[in-house]
Amino acid sequence: MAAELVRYIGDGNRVADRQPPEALSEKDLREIFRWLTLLRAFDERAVALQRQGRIGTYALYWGEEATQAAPLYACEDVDWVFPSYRQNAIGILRGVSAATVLAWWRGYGGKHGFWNPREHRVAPICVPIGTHLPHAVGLAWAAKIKKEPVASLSWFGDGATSEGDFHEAMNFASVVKAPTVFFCVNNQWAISTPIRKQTATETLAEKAAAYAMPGVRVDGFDPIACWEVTKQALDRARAGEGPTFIEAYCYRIGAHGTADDPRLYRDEKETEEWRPLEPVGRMRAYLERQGVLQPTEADQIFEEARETIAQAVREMESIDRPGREVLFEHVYASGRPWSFDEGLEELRAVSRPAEVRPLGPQPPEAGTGDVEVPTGETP
Amino acid sequence: MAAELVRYIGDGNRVADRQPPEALSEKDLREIFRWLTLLRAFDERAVALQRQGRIGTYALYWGEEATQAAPLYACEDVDWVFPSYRQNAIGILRGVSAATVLAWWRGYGGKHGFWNPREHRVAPICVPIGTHLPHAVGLAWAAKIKKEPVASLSWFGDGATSEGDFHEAMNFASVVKAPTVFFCVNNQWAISTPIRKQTATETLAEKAAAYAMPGVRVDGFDPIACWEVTKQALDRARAGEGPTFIEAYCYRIGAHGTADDPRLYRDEKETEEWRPLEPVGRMRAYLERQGVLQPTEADQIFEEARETIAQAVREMESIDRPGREVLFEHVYASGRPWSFDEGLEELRAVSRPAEVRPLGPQPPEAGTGDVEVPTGETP
Amino acid sequence: MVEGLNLALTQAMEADDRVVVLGEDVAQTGGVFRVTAGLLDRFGEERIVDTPLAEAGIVGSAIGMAVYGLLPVVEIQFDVFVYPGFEQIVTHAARYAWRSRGEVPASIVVRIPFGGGVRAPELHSDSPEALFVHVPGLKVVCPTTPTDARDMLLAAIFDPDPVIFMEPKRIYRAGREEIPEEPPFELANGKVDSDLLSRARVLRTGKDLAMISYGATVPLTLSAAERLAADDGIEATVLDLRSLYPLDVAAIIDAATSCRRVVVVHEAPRTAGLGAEVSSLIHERAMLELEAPVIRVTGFDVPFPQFANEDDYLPSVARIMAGAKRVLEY
Amino acid sequence: MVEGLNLALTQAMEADDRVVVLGEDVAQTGGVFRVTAGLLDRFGEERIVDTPLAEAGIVGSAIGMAVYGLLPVVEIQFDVFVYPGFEQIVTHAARYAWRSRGEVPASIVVRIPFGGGVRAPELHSDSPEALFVHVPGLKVVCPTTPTDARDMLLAAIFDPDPVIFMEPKRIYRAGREEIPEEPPFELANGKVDSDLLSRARVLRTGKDLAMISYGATVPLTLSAAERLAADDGIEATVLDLRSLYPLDVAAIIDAATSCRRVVVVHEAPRTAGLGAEVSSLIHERAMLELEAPVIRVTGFDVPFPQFANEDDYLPSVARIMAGAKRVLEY
Ligand SMILES: Cc1ncc(C[n+]2csc(CCOP(=O)(O)OP(=O)(O)O)c2C)c(N)n1
Ligand SMILES: Cc1ncc(C[n+]2csc(CCOP(=O)(O)OP(=O)(O)O)c2C)c(N)n1
Ligand SMILES: [Mg+2]
Ligand SMILES: [Mg+2]
Repeated sequence: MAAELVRYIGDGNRVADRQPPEALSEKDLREIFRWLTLLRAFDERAVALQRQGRIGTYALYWGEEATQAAPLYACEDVDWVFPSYRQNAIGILRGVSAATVLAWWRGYGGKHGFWNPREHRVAPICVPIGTHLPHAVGLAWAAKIKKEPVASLSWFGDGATSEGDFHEAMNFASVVKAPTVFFCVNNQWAISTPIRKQTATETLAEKAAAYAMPGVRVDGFDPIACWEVTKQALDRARAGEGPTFIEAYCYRIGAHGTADDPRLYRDEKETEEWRPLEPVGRMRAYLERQGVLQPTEADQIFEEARETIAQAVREMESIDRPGREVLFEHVYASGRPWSFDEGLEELRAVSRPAEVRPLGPQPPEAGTGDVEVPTGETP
Repeated sequence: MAAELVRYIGDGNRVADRQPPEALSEKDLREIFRWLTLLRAFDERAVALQRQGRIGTYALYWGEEATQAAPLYACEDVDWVFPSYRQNAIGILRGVSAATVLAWWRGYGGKHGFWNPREHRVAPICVPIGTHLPHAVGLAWAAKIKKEPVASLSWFGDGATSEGDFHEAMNFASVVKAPTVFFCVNNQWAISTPIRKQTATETLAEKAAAYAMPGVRVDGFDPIACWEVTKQALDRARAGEGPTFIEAYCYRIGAHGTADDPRLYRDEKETEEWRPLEPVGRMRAYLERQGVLQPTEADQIFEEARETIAQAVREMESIDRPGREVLFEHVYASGRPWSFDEGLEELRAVSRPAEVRPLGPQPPEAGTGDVEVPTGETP
Repeated sequence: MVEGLNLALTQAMEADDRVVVLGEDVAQTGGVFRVTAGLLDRFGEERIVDTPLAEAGIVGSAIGMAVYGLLPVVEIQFDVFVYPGFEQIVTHAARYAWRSRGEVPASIVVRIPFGGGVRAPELHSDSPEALFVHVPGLKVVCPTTPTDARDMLLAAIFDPDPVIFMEPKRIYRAGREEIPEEPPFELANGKVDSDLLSRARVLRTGKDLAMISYGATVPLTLSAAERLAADDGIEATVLDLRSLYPLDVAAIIDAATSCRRVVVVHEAPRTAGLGAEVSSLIHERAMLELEAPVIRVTGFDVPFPQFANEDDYLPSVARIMAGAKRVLEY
Repeated sequence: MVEGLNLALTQAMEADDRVVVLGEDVAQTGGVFRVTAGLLDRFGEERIVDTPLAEAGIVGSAIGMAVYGLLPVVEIQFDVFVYPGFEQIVTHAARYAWRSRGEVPASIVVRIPFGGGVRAPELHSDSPEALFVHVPGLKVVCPTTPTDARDMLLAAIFDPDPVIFMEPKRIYRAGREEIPEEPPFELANGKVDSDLLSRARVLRTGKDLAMISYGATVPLTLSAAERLAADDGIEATVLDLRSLYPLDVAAIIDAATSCRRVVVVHEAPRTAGLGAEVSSLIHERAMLELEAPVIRVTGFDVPFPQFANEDDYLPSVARIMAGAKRVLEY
């Protein structure tokens, strides 16, 4: 029943390495590694910024870099990707400014916190679980109607498979043979809810059977394996054979978000057993074993990544908080309804509330969710 | 992949009959037949009433009697059933007055058109597709929590399997091991939409795999087979082994509803090929072959059924159209908000619009849906 | 009205191959109400699609198509059945422009045949328009004549923003009229006449009373106005809102101030319905010019009744006149 | 307020084993806002359940449990996430009593932490209450103090009808106070004190101005009232609506007529919001007793902004005072 787990990278010990696929040149392998380090550098820096109160609640993805960088690397430039909040920084690998993503977490809107999806073929960050999957299907379906060789890929978690939108998207995609890839990051947790409370199936890949869709399982901590299964799925999609469901099996090593304290609901000993499998160090060791990368090179790539992000942080902090008019911007593409001018007038008639500091770190006992728990101070 | 089709009744020719299951006595077999004739008599009479403009649009189920009577017969009296509009008359086999069901189609509300679900363990008719499935799951789950030996069964169509609520209900049921049975009537049509536009899978039973749930396929025109698979599913549920999905494979021989003209979207030659398989005549022939029923008995059972329904029609027509106050009845169980009295006052201040005649039959070209097409006359 | 809608779809699909139609039973049969009849033969099954039975999937797919650059038109089979797609409309369709620097609006149209009066079974007669009017980022419109239906649907399709297109099914076949073949604006150049999605229409002018309505109650309101004129010599201005968001506040205030007495009529339940918004706008801006408070004649705060009693629920000419009298005699 | 909600759940589950709690992350961790903390240890995982991530499934299951005879309390994790369950609430929870001769109401409570001001990411700050107020068959309430939270939640649980229980998350930890241990009514005999789900509360009395609000803007409205008294000697009556459906029309009209000037304050977008209903009710019933039209101070007709600008969106003490001045100087 359960498809076996596709894996390339061994443990440099009992589990042997597999040679990288033909199609991946050494240059490709180094580039994928560079992408991993960029995502890692962004994530670690963002957590620090939140602790310092310089951005708001942040959904970290430490350890999930392979499930993000590798599938994207398998995409053509014309392909669209649809991230959830967990893949919030994916755009930086498609030319979105890291400062823009950080500004989004700082609570900035308008042109500061959002990007133009068409420019990068990266959809906006999706917050309501699973609701972006029908968009990825519709986009791929549209490309099919236009007979253009464009595919789409959506990321979502194990918990998302419980939502009705997941089901409807999977069904639509298989019925119309939409060229799309469902990339499910099974990190085994939905906030505090473990996978066994989410589904009765042993694996998530099994669910693809309900749609006569191939269901693939891959080691979510293995960038090469994630690249390969995605590449095959995209080739299949472009060949007109329809969608594929990929379950990237891994573990949520970090907290759900900076407001979450996993000690409340899981034994962190288990987490520590998974930590050594995290993809960035594992990829580095693999590439060194393969002789594709020298230790010094690797350090340097890391350095560059950290510098790129440091630069983005400076940029982000150089942005002034958007003015009040931002409330009324871009709500309608066709123009502003009359109530907007009245609203702005009402606002301008009063002095503006003081600058907002995102709330700082909070006591573990306070909450486990998406936001810092309100202090109750009213603006 | 596709489970084979459970069948008992042959064609009295090349396909041989199977002996009825031990557990079904001759009395049981006769009673199931009687239930089939009651449903048939109701349905045929209701269609006639609609043609005469004595009730409104009606969703006929001609040919689906086996998928209704047999599963209900497999239920214990304490078990709850959740019908869709297609199983609208199922209550008459659980003590609901047929006049009440006909009054519902006549557009009557309050105590005339609705029954007390608790009295009969029959949920109200569900109109929005698939939305009653979570209720059946929740009810069974509640019984499990209370440690009471009660199960539930829900009916729905092939089209319903596309809705998110179907997925969420199936997933919840399998995760909490709710004692419930999902009885899917695959009549191969959702109004004008054929099953192949609804799903990419060969069968619907396959979909159960996504929930680690058994998926059974049964001949939906075979009452004995429908009884047996449901009985097994209910025993399994009561044994604490969780839910079962049953696909009753058949064909929608009739129109979707009295406002629908299938000639607009399907070749009725195909329909005629299915018609001989309809369950009532088939069950009768089987029971006669088995020597359980004499032709004269059968005719008499039919006669009684028609008389019961005729009586119900007289009863229904003896009911006066509900008064205006019915608008405000039973909206809240706890009492009436102040606006209700004002509303009634406003109504009483004007003379009442004339008696409503449900719209009569309509030209085929007029529509294919749930309602007679509006004439545009405004009250 | 059905012929106007069908003509708009035909002209839009003819003029621009980005226009596609999605829905349940829309292609093969032309829809439950025949609004999409003939489109399949003319434009093929890639551009008009019988979808699986799943409203969130339909609306969500349409949003994705719009992101790619198409102009999808979704048909919801009946009012109530939009609720499974509500999440997609509120969190995505309404916010995609806002979330994309205004560069990628969810340029979809969601057509919703709504309201009662057609002797339909339970849950086929809701009037959910106020729910959408309260959601920022959407446009909500409601035509009442065949020509408006054609013109406004064309505008909705080519307008970049998501439009909830409310179709009063009760008058689908009422008020037959010649629809000018000529579209109301040049379809090719993509410049929509925005008045079509923002302006009310004055159907009758008088100085004694302003009667404001939209949808299926408009013809009833007109009849009430005629009766008032015939019986009591009361001359009423009758305003068909047409655009429910944004509201044509200028036209509303104009009617209110010139008549000094106002009655608002709609079929939806009263509490937090559109009548409340219209009433508030008028009082906020013109209370001192009113002889009487704005009176609402609406559906009641109850579930839409089974159809044998729907005429008791629906605002009737008699109830509208009674409301008018209350304002006039105040 | 969180401690009041937690106490209500504890007391209800203690008193009646028909009470169960369903939601995402409610059991093991006690919920995102810790409202259900401690219930798992006390009542076990059969009565407080971490469900799969699916709101329609959660609300729908709760309805089924209610049909069987339980009293389920559902937690929606954040306002916006109720939309996937909207269909279940509107077509089923709101109509089950009506569809069953009043014999089988969907006796569920849907708890919704709502509104902004907590520096949350996108789509965690909506105020959807008006959507539910417009749906007949539901009760909609919103407490603003710890004791009201406890008392009203107990009433909602034991009330036979479905109750949408709006929790202003911004003031979850504000206004700490001693909550009397004693429940507001005898939990055992199942007779709910219906006033708890239908009556507004007067927080301050004055004769110059009536200020009507609910939810997180209530404390702000009170501060504005105090400032008006201190700065200008204006004495305002402040009304906390508490029950959003049904509205306490008597209390509203009483405040309006005794002050003759009214401002309504809420955080939700203005158009077709609750302020419009309150304004309409007042004008319909008491226009002649008003010195000025009712003024609304509300959120704007825009998507709730990213949090760096949420204080620009949210009605502030300054904006409430400006609104008050407009009414006073009219
Ligand atoms: C519709 C909806 N319901 C609830 C939430 C609150 N929420 C945010 S993340 C989350 C868990 C998601 O888990 P999973 O899908 O596994 O993704 P992961 O967070 O593990 O990446 C929940 C319940 C939401 N964002 N959207
Ligand atoms: C949520 C929802 N969407 C659309 C409809 C309109 N509608 C009524 S019946 C039907 C087809 C249902 O097909 P199926 O599930 O196969 O059941 P059948 O009618 O064949 O018994 C549709 C689309 C509805 N009732 N509910
Ligand atoms: Mg997860
Ligand atoms: Mg069917």
